[in-house]
Amino acid sequence: MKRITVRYFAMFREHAGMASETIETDAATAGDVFAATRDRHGSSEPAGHCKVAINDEMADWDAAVADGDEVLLFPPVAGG
Amino acid sequence: MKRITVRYFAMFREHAGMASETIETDAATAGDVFAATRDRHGSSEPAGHCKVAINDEMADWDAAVADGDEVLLFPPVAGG
Amino acid sequence: MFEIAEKAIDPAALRAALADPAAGAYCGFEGWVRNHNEGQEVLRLEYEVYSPLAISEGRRILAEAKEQFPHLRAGCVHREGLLEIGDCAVWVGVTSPHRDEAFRACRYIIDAIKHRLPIWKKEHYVSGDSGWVNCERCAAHA
Amino acid sequence: MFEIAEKAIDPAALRAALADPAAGAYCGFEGWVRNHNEGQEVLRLEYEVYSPLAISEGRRILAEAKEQFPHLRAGCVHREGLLEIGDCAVWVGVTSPHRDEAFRACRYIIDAIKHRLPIWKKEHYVSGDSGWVNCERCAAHA
Repeated sequence: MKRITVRYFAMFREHAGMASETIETDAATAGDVFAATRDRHGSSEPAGHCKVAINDEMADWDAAVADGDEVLLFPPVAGG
Repeated sequence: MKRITVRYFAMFREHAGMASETIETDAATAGDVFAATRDRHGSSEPAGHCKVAINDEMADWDAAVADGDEVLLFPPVAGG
Repeated sequence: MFEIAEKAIDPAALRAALADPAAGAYCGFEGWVRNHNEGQEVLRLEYEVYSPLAISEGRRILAEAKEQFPHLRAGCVHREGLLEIGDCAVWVGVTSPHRDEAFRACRYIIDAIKHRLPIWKKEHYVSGDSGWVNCERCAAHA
Repeated sequence: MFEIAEKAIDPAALRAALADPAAGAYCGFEGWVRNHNEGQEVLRLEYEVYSPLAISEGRRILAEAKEQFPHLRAGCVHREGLLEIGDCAVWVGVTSPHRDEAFRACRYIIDAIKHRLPIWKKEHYVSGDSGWVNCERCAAHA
Protein backbone atom coordinates (compact mmCIF):
# COMPACT_ATOMS: atom_id res chain seq x y z
CA MET A 1 0.00 0.00 0.00
CA LYS A 2 1.04 3.59 -0.75
CA ARG A 3 0.36 6.78 1.12
CA ILE A 4 -0.94 9.35 -1.40
CA THR A 5 -1.98 12.90 -0.60
CA VAL A 6 -4.96 13.87 -2.74
CA ARG A 7 -5.84 17.55 -3.25
CA TYR A 8 -9.26 18.65 -4.46
CA PHE A 9 -9.91 21.91 -6.32
CA ALA A 10 -12.93 24.12 -7.01
CA MET A 11 -16.09 22.01 -7.39
CA PHE A 12 -14.20 18.88 -6.31
CA ARG A 13 -13.17 20.59 -3.06
CA GLU A 14 -16.70 21.77 -2.43
CA HIS A 15 -18.12 18.32 -3.10
CA ALA A 16 -15.47 16.64 -0.93
CA GLY A 17 -15.90 19.19 1.85
CA MET A 18 -12.13 19.22 2.21
CA ALA A 19 -9.11 20.59 0.34
CA SER A 20 -6.94 17.51 0.77
CA GLU A 21 -6.56 14.18 2.51
CA THR A 22 -3.96 11.45 2.70
CA ILE A 23 -5.15 8.01 1.71
CA GLU A 24 -3.74 4.49 1.85
CA THR A 25 -4.23 2.93 -1.57
CA ASP A 26 -2.95 0.33 -3.99
CA ALA A 27 -3.57 2.70 -6.91
CA ALA A 28 -1.01 2.26 -9.68
CA THR A 29 -1.87 5.37 -11.75
CA ALA A 30 -3.31 8.85 -11.39
CA GLY A 31 -6.49 7.48 -12.96
CA ASP A 32 -6.70 4.87 -10.23
CA VAL A 33 -6.48 7.60 -7.58
CA PHE A 34 -9.26 9.48 -9.34
CA ALA A 35 -11.44 6.35 -9.34
CA ALA A 36 -10.62 5.50 -5.72
CA THR A 37 -11.73 8.97 -4.57
CA ARG A 38 -14.85 9.19 -6.73
CA ASP A 39 -17.11 9.37 -3.69
CA ARG A 40 -15.20 12.42 -2.49
CA HIS A 41 -14.94 14.54 -5.65
CA GLY A 42 -18.20 13.36 -7.16
CA SER A 43 -17.04 13.29 -10.78
CA SER A 44 -18.10 10.51 -13.08
CA GLU A 45 -16.00 11.22 -16.18
CA PRO A 46 -12.32 11.84 -15.56
CA ALA A 47 -10.36 11.47 -18.76
CA GLY A 48 -12.57 13.65 -20.92
CA HIS A 49 -12.72 16.99 -19.15
CA CYS A 50 -10.69 16.86 -15.96
CA LYS A 51 -6.93 17.14 -15.48
CA VAL A 52 -4.43 15.77 -13.01
CA ALA A 53 -1.05 16.82 -11.69
CA ILE A 54 1.46 14.82 -9.68
CA ASN A 55 3.79 16.78 -7.39
CA ASP A 56 2.98 20.06 -9.16
CA GLU A 57 3.60 18.73 -12.67
CA MET A 58 0.76 18.18 -15.12
CA ALA A 59 0.41 14.44 -15.74
CA ASP A 60 -1.50 11.93 -17.85
CA TRP A 61 -4.17 9.78 -16.26
CA ASP A 62 -2.05 6.68 -16.82
CA ALA A 63 1.02 8.20 -15.11
CA ALA A 64 2.33 6.00 -12.26
CA VAL A 65 1.95 7.18 -8.67
CA ALA A 66 4.47 6.35 -5.95
CA ASP A 67 4.39 6.25 -2.17
CA GLY A 68 4.45 9.82 -0.83
CA ASP A 69 3.20 11.45 -4.03
CA GLU A 70 0.78 14.35 -4.00
CA VAL A 71 -1.99 13.95 -6.61
CA LEU A 72 -3.93 17.08 -7.59
CA LEU A 73 -7.39 16.53 -9.03
CA PHE A 74 -8.59 19.37 -11.28
CA PRO A 75 -12.18 19.71 -12.49
CA PRO A 76 -12.64 21.24 -15.98
CA VAL A 77 -10.76 24.53 -16.10
CA ALA A 78 -12.33 27.87 -17.03
CA GLY A 79 -9.75 30.60 -17.09
CA GLY A 80 -10.10 33.88 -18.92
CA MET B 1 -14.77 69.72 -73.82
CA LYS B 2 -15.21 69.47 -70.05
CA ARG B 3 -13.61 71.40 -67.24
CA ILE B 4 -12.31 68.88 -64.68
CA THR B 5 -10.47 69.71 -61.49
CA VAL B 6 -7.79 67.09 -60.83
CA ARG B 7 -6.30 66.69 -57.34
CA TYR B 8 -3.00 64.94 -56.75
CA PHE B 9 -2.07 63.24 -53.48
CA ALA B 10 1.16 62.15 -51.78
CA MET B 11 3.74 61.01 -54.36
CA PHE B 12 1.48 62.19 -57.21
CA ARG B 13 1.39 65.69 -55.71
CA GLU B 14 5.16 65.71 -55.25
CA HIS B 15 5.72 64.54 -58.81
CA ALA B 16 3.23 67.04 -60.22
CA GLY B 17 4.63 69.85 -58.12
CA MET B 18 1.06 70.95 -57.42
CA ALA B 19 -1.92 69.82 -55.35
CA SER B 20 -4.55 70.43 -58.02
CA GLU B 21 -5.26 71.95 -61.39
CA THR B 22 -8.27 72.44 -63.61
CA ILE B 23 -7.97 71.02 -67.08
CA GLU B 24 -10.00 71.18 -70.28
CA THR B 25 -10.41 67.61 -71.52
CA ASP B 26 -12.59 65.31 -73.59
CA ALA B 27 -12.01 62.49 -71.04
CA ALA B 28 -15.07 60.24 -70.72
CA THR B 29 -14.01 58.28 -67.62
CA ALA B 30 -11.87 58.61 -64.51
CA GLY B 31 -9.36 56.35 -66.24
CA ASP B 32 -9.18 58.80 -69.15
CA VAL B 33 -8.40 61.63 -66.72
CA PHE B 34 -5.65 59.51 -65.17
CA ALA B 35 -4.16 58.86 -68.62
CA ALA B 36 -4.48 62.49 -69.69
CA THR B 37 -2.53 63.66 -66.63
CA ARG B 38 0.13 60.96 -66.76
CA ASP B 39 2.88 63.51 -67.33
CA ARG B 40 1.84 65.26 -64.13
CA HIS B 41 1.46 62.38 -61.64
CA GLY B 42 4.13 60.18 -63.23
CA SER B 43 2.35 56.88 -62.68
CA SER B 44 2.42 54.22 -65.36
CA GLU B 45 -0.01 51.64 -63.99
CA PRO B 46 -3.33 53.03 -62.77
CA ALA B 47 -5.86 50.25 -62.41
CA GLY B 48 -3.65 47.88 -60.44
CA HIS B 49 -2.58 49.78 -57.38
CA CYS B 50 -4.01 53.27 -57.48
CA LYS B 51 -7.49 54.51 -56.59
CA VAL B 52 -9.72 57.29 -57.76
CA ALA B 53 -12.55 59.32 -56.28
CA ILE B 54 -15.02 61.63 -58.02
CA ASN B 55 -16.48 64.47 -55.94
CA ASP B 56 -15.38 62.82 -52.67
CA GLU B 57 -16.84 59.40 -53.49
CA MET B 58 -14.62 56.41 -54.25
CA ALA B 59 -15.14 55.45 -57.90
CA ASP B 60 -14.14 52.85 -60.48
CA TRP B 61 -11.72 53.74 -63.22
CA ASP B 62 -14.46 53.37 -65.82
CA ALA B 63 -16.83 55.74 -63.99
CA ALA B 64 -18.02 58.62 -66.19
CA VAL B 65 -16.80 62.15 -65.51
CA ALA B 66 -18.90 65.24 -66.18
CA ASP B 67 -18.17 68.89 -66.69
CA GLY B 68 -17.30 70.50 -63.34
CA ASP B 69 -16.35 67.23 -61.60
CA GLU B 70 -13.45 67.02 -59.20
CA VAL B 71 -11.32 63.89 -59.81
CA LEU B 72 -9.00 62.78 -56.97
CA LEU B 73 -6.03 60.66 -57.97
CA PHE B 74 -4.71 58.44 -55.18
CA PRO B 75 -1.41 56.59 -55.35
CA PRO B 76 -1.27 53.21 -53.55
CA VAL B 77 -2.46 53.68 -49.98
CA ALA B 78 -0.47 52.72 -46.89
CA GLY B 79 -2.44 53.38 -43.73
CA GLY B 80 -1.75 51.77 -40.37
CA MET C 1 6.03 37.81 -18.07
CA PHE C 2 3.15 35.80 -16.66
CA GLU C 3 1.47 36.72 -13.39
CA ILE C 4 -1.49 35.90 -11.21
CA ALA C 5 -2.88 39.13 -9.73
CA GLU C 6 -4.95 39.61 -6.60
CA LYS C 7 -5.71 43.22 -7.49
CA ALA C 8 -7.04 45.10 -10.53
CA ILE C 9 -5.15 44.62 -13.78
CA ASP C 10 -3.77 47.83 -15.35
CA PRO C 11 -3.64 47.13 -19.11
CA ALA C 12 -2.13 50.53 -19.96
CA ALA C 13 0.89 49.95 -17.72
CA LEU C 14 1.33 46.38 -18.95
CA ARG C 15 1.15 47.51 -22.58
CA ALA C 16 3.73 50.23 -21.95
CA ALA C 17 6.14 47.62 -20.60
CA LEU C 18 6.11 45.87 -23.98
CA ALA C 19 7.28 48.97 -25.86
CA ASP C 20 9.93 48.05 -28.42
CA PRO C 21 11.32 50.27 -31.21
CA ALA C 22 11.44 47.23 -33.52
CA ALA C 23 7.73 46.45 -33.00
CA GLY C 24 5.24 47.62 -35.61
CA ALA C 25 2.21 45.87 -34.19
CA TYR C 26 0.64 45.54 -30.75
CA CYS C 27 -2.30 43.21 -30.16
CA GLY C 28 -4.02 43.13 -26.80
CA PHE C 29 -6.79 40.92 -25.54
CA GLU C 30 -8.78 41.36 -22.34
CA GLY C 31 -11.42 39.13 -20.83
CA TRP C 32 -14.03 41.23 -19.04
CA VAL C 33 -16.60 40.01 -16.55
CA ARG C 34 -19.90 40.22 -18.41
CA ASN C 35 -23.37 40.45 -16.94
CA HIS C 36 -24.75 37.27 -18.49
CA ASN C 37 -23.78 33.71 -19.33
CA GLU C 38 -25.86 31.00 -20.96
CA GLY C 39 -29.13 32.74 -20.24
CA GLN C 40 -28.39 33.65 -16.61
CA GLU C 41 -27.83 37.15 -15.24
CA VAL C 42 -24.44 37.28 -13.57
CA LEU C 43 -23.85 39.41 -10.47
CA ARG C 44 -20.11 38.82 -9.96
CA LEU C 45 -17.64 36.02 -10.23
CA GLU C 46 -14.85 34.35 -8.42
CA TYR C 47 -11.65 32.87 -9.81
CA GLU C 48 -9.92 30.08 -7.99
CA VAL C 49 -6.32 29.67 -9.14
CA TYR C 50 -3.78 27.03 -8.24
CA SER C 51 -0.89 29.44 -8.58
CA PRO C 52 2.22 27.20 -8.58
CA LEU C 53 1.02 25.31 -11.63
CA ALA C 54 -0.84 28.22 -13.24
CA ILE C 55 2.37 30.25 -13.24
CA SER C 56 4.62 27.50 -14.59
CA GLU C 57 2.08 26.57 -17.27
CA GLY C 58 1.46 30.23 -18.13
CA ARG C 59 5.19 30.80 -18.62
CA ARG C 60 5.38 27.71 -20.78
CA ILE C 61 2.58 29.03 -23.02
CA LEU C 62 4.37 32.37 -23.50
CA ALA C 63 7.59 30.52 -24.33
CA GLU C 64 5.74 28.40 -26.90
CA ALA C 65 4.37 31.54 -28.54
CA LYS C 66 7.84 33.07 -28.74
CA GLU C 67 9.17 29.93 -30.38
CA GLN C 68 6.46 30.06 -33.03
CA PHE C 69 6.64 33.79 -33.73
CA PRO C 70 10.09 35.37 -34.10
CA HIS C 71 10.77 38.74 -32.42
CA LEU C 72 7.62 38.39 -30.31
CA ARG C 73 7.30 40.10 -26.94
CA ALA C 74 4.42 38.81 -24.86
CA GLY C 75 2.86 39.15 -21.43
CA CYS C 76 -0.17 37.84 -19.61
CA VAL C 77 -1.82 38.52 -16.25
CA HIS C 78 -4.76 36.59 -14.84
CA ARG C 79 -6.83 37.67 -11.84
CA GLU C 80 -7.82 35.57 -8.90
CA GLY C 81 -10.48 36.22 -6.28
CA LEU C 82 -13.76 38.10 -6.47
CA LEU C 83 -14.50 40.20 -9.58
CA GLU C 84 -17.36 42.54 -10.43
CA ILE C 85 -19.09 43.12 -13.78
CA GLY C 86 -16.76 45.00 -16.11
CA ASP C 87 -13.57 43.99 -14.30
CA CYS C 88 -10.65 42.75 -16.36
CA ALA C 89 -10.16 39.04 -15.62
CA VAL C 90 -7.26 38.42 -17.95
CA TRP C 91 -4.94 40.51 -20.09
CA VAL C 92 -2.75 39.27 -22.93
CA GLY C 93 -0.47 41.63 -24.83
CA VAL C 94 2.00 40.95 -27.61
CA THR C 95 4.19 43.00 -29.92
CA SER C 96 5.69 41.88 -33.19
CA PRO C 97 7.22 43.51 -36.26
CA HIS C 98 4.03 42.76 -38.26
CA ARG C 99 0.35 42.51 -37.47
CA ASP C 100 -0.40 39.00 -38.71
CA GLU C 101 1.99 37.45 -36.19
CA ALA C 102 0.69 39.75 -33.44
CA PHE C 103 -2.92 38.64 -33.92
CA ARG C 104 -2.03 34.97 -34.24
CA ALA C 105 0.28 34.96 -31.20
CA CYS C 106 -2.25 36.80 -29.02
CA ARG C 107 -4.96 34.34 -30.02
CA TYR C 108 -2.69 31.37 -29.41
CA ILE C 109 -1.89 32.59 -25.92
CA ILE C 110 -5.43 33.35 -24.75
CA ASP C 111 -6.76 30.06 -26.15
CA ALA C 112 -4.03 28.10 -24.36
CA ILE C 113 -4.53 30.09 -21.13
CA LYS C 114 -8.22 29.22 -21.15
CA HIS C 115 -7.71 25.54 -21.83
CA ARG C 116 -4.60 24.62 -19.89
CA LEU C 117 -4.28 26.67 -16.71
CA PRO C 118 -5.62 25.33 -13.40
CA ILE C 119 -8.10 28.18 -13.00
CA TRP C 120 -11.79 27.83 -12.19
CA LYS C 121 -14.58 30.33 -12.44
CA LYS C 122 -17.60 30.39 -10.18
CA GLU C 123 -20.47 32.56 -11.30
CA HIS C 124 -22.80 34.18 -8.80
CA TYR C 125 -26.17 34.87 -10.35
CA VAL C 126 -28.75 37.58 -9.75
CA SER C 127 -31.13 34.73 -8.89
CA GLY C 128 -29.02 33.87 -5.83
CA ASP C 129 -27.65 30.68 -7.33
CA SER C 130 -24.03 30.09 -8.16
CA GLY C 131 -22.20 27.62 -10.35
CA TRP C 132 -18.79 26.51 -11.52
CA VAL C 133 -18.41 27.24 -15.22
CA ASN C 134 -17.70 24.20 -17.45
CA CYS C 135 -18.57 21.83 -14.62
CA GLU C 136 -22.07 20.88 -15.62
CA ARG C 137 -20.81 17.60 -17.07
CA CYS C 138 -18.01 16.80 -14.67
CA ALA C 139 -19.77 16.07 -11.43
CA ALA C 140 -22.39 13.46 -10.77
CA HIS C 141 -24.42 15.79 -8.58
CA ALA C 142 -24.42 18.76 -10.98
CA MET D 1 -16.42 56.08 -33.77
CA PHE D 2 -13.77 56.72 -36.41
CA GLU D 3 -11.39 59.66 -36.19
CA ILE D 4 -8.30 61.15 -37.77
CA ALA D 5 -6.07 62.60 -35.04
CA GLU D 6 -3.44 65.30 -35.28
CA LYS D 7 -2.15 64.56 -31.78
CA ALA D 8 -1.03 61.48 -29.86
CA ILE D 9 -3.52 58.63 -29.60
CA ASP D 10 -4.50 57.61 -26.04
CA PRO D 11 -5.42 53.90 -26.27
CA ALA D 12 -6.36 53.65 -22.58
CA ALA D 13 -9.00 56.38 -22.87
CA LEU D 14 -10.34 54.98 -26.14
CA ARG D 15 -10.59 51.51 -24.64
CA ALA D 16 -12.44 52.84 -21.59
CA ALA D 17 -15.03 54.43 -23.88
CA LEU D 18 -15.94 50.97 -25.21
CA ALA D 19 -16.80 49.60 -21.75
CA ASP D 20 -19.99 47.56 -21.89
CA PRO D 21 -21.39 45.30 -19.14
CA ALA D 22 -22.49 42.81 -21.82
CA ALA D 23 -19.00 42.52 -23.30
CA GLY D 24 -16.82 39.58 -22.29
CA ALA D 25 -13.98 40.23 -24.71
CA TYR D 26 -11.94 43.25 -25.71
CA CYS D 27 -9.45 43.07 -28.56
CA GLY D 28 -7.21 46.00 -29.34
CA PHE D 29 -4.75 46.52 -32.13
CA GLU D 30 -2.17 49.28 -32.44
CA GLY D 31 0.20 50.06 -35.24
CA TRP D 32 3.46 51.48 -33.87
CA VAL D 33 6.13 53.31 -35.81
CA ARG D 34 9.02 50.87 -35.98
CA ASN D 35 12.67 51.64 -36.56
CA HIS D 36 13.10 49.60 -39.73
CA ASN D 37 11.30 48.69 -42.94
CA GLU D 38 12.49 46.46 -45.76
CA GLY D 39 16.11 46.69 -44.73
CA GLN D 40 16.22 50.44 -44.13
CA GLU D 41 16.62 52.16 -40.77
CA VAL D 42 13.67 54.47 -40.22
CA LEU D 43 14.07 57.79 -38.39
CA ARG D 44 10.45 58.98 -38.37
CA LEU D 45 7.45 58.98 -40.62
CA GLU D 46 4.77 61.17 -41.96
CA TYR D 47 1.14 60.31 -42.69
CA GLU D 48 -0.76 62.22 -45.31
CA VAL D 49 -4.51 61.75 -44.94
CA TYR D 50 -7.31 62.91 -47.17
CA SER D 51 -9.70 63.33 -44.26
CA PRO D 52 -13.13 63.76 -45.89
CA LEU D 53 -12.89 60.39 -47.61
CA ALA D 54 -10.81 58.69 -44.92
CA ILE D 55 -13.51 59.48 -42.35
CA SER D 56 -16.46 58.38 -44.50
CA GLU D 57 -14.66 55.19 -45.56
CA GLY D 58 -13.49 54.51 -41.98
CA ARG D 59 -17.06 54.81 -40.71
CA ARG D 60 -18.23 52.47 -43.46
CA ILE D 61 -15.67 49.86 -42.41
CA LEU D 62 -16.82 50.00 -38.76
CA ALA D 63 -20.44 49.67 -39.90
CA GLU D 64 -19.53 46.63 -42.00
CA ALA D 65 -17.88 45.00 -38.99
CA LYS D 66 -20.97 45.63 -36.85
CA GLU D 67 -23.16 44.03 -39.51
CA GLN D 68 -20.99 40.92 -39.54
CA PHE D 69 -20.55 40.57 -35.78
CA PRO D 70 -23.64 41.02 -33.58
CA HIS D 71 -23.31 43.06 -30.37
CA LEU D 72 -19.98 44.48 -31.51
CA ARG D 73 -18.74 47.84 -30.29
CA ALA D 74 -15.85 49.20 -32.31
CA GLY D 75 -13.67 52.27 -32.65
CA CYS D 76 -10.68 53.36 -34.68
CA VAL D 77 -8.36 56.36 -34.68
CA HIS D 78 -5.65 57.03 -37.26
CA ARG D 79 -2.92 59.63 -36.92
CA GLU D 80 -1.85 62.16 -39.49
CA GLY D 81 1.30 64.26 -39.63
CA LEU D 82 4.79 63.58 -38.34
CA LEU D 83 5.37 60.56 -36.06
CA GLU D 84 8.42 59.36 -34.19
CA ILE D 85 9.63 55.79 -33.55
CA GLY D 86 7.34 54.11 -31.03
CA ASP D 87 4.40 56.43 -31.65
CA CYS D 88 0.97 54.88 -32.10
CA ALA D 89 -0.10 55.41 -35.73
CA VAL D 90 -3.43 53.63 -35.55
CA TRP D 91 -5.65 52.17 -32.84
CA VAL D 92 -8.50 49.73 -33.33
CA GLY D 93 -10.58 48.50 -30.41
CA VAL D 94 -13.58 46.21 -30.32
CA THR D 95 -15.70 44.55 -27.66
CA SER D 96 -17.95 41.57 -28.11
CA PRO D 97 -19.64 38.99 -25.88
CA HIS D 98 -17.08 36.35 -26.95
CA ARG D 99 -13.43 36.38 -27.94
CA ASP D 100 -13.62 34.74 -31.36
CA GLU D 101 -15.78 37.55 -32.74
CA ALA D 102 -13.60 40.17 -31.04
CA PHE D 103 -10.41 38.90 -32.71
CA ARG D 104 -12.04 38.48 -36.12
CA ALA D 105 -13.74 41.88 -36.07
CA CYS D 106 -10.55 43.66 -34.96
CA ARG D 107 -8.60 41.98 -37.73
CA TYR D 108 -11.26 42.77 -40.31
CA ILE D 109 -11.18 46.45 -39.38
CA ILE D 110 -7.41 46.96 -39.40
CA ASP D 111 -7.02 45.06 -42.69
CA ALA D 112 -9.72 47.18 -44.33
CA ILE D 113 -8.27 50.41 -42.85
CA LYS D 114 -4.89 49.60 -44.34
CA HIS D 115 -6.23 48.74 -47.78
CA ARG D 116 -9.06 51.16 -48.35
CA LEU D 117 -8.41 54.49 -46.65
CA PRO D 118 -6.80 57.38 -48.58
CA ILE D 119 -3.77 57.51 -46.29
CA TRP D 120 -0.14 57.57 -47.39
CA LYS D 121 3.00 56.96 -45.41
CA LYS D 122 6.32 58.59 -46.14
CA GLU D 123 9.31 57.10 -44.39
CA HIS D 124 12.33 59.22 -43.51
CA TYR D 125 15.45 57.09 -43.26
CA VAL D 126 18.57 57.40 -41.14
CA SER D 127 20.47 57.54 -44.46
CA GLY D 128 18.82 60.88 -45.27
CA ASP D 129 16.57 59.43 -47.98
CA SER D 130 12.83 59.27 -47.79
CA GLY D 131 10.20 57.31 -49.64
CA TRP D 132 6.47 56.76 -49.99
CA VAL D 133 5.60 53.27 -48.79
CA ASN D 134 3.93 51.01 -51.40
CA CYS D 135 4.81 53.44 -54.16
CA GLU D 136 7.85 51.74 -55.59
CA ARG D 137 5.77 50.30 -58.44
CA CYS D 138 3.32 53.12 -59.01
CA ALA D 139 5.43 55.90 -60.37
CA ALA D 140 7.56 55.81 -63.48
CA HIS D 141 10.35 57.77 -61.85
CA ALA D 142 10.57 55.63 -58.70
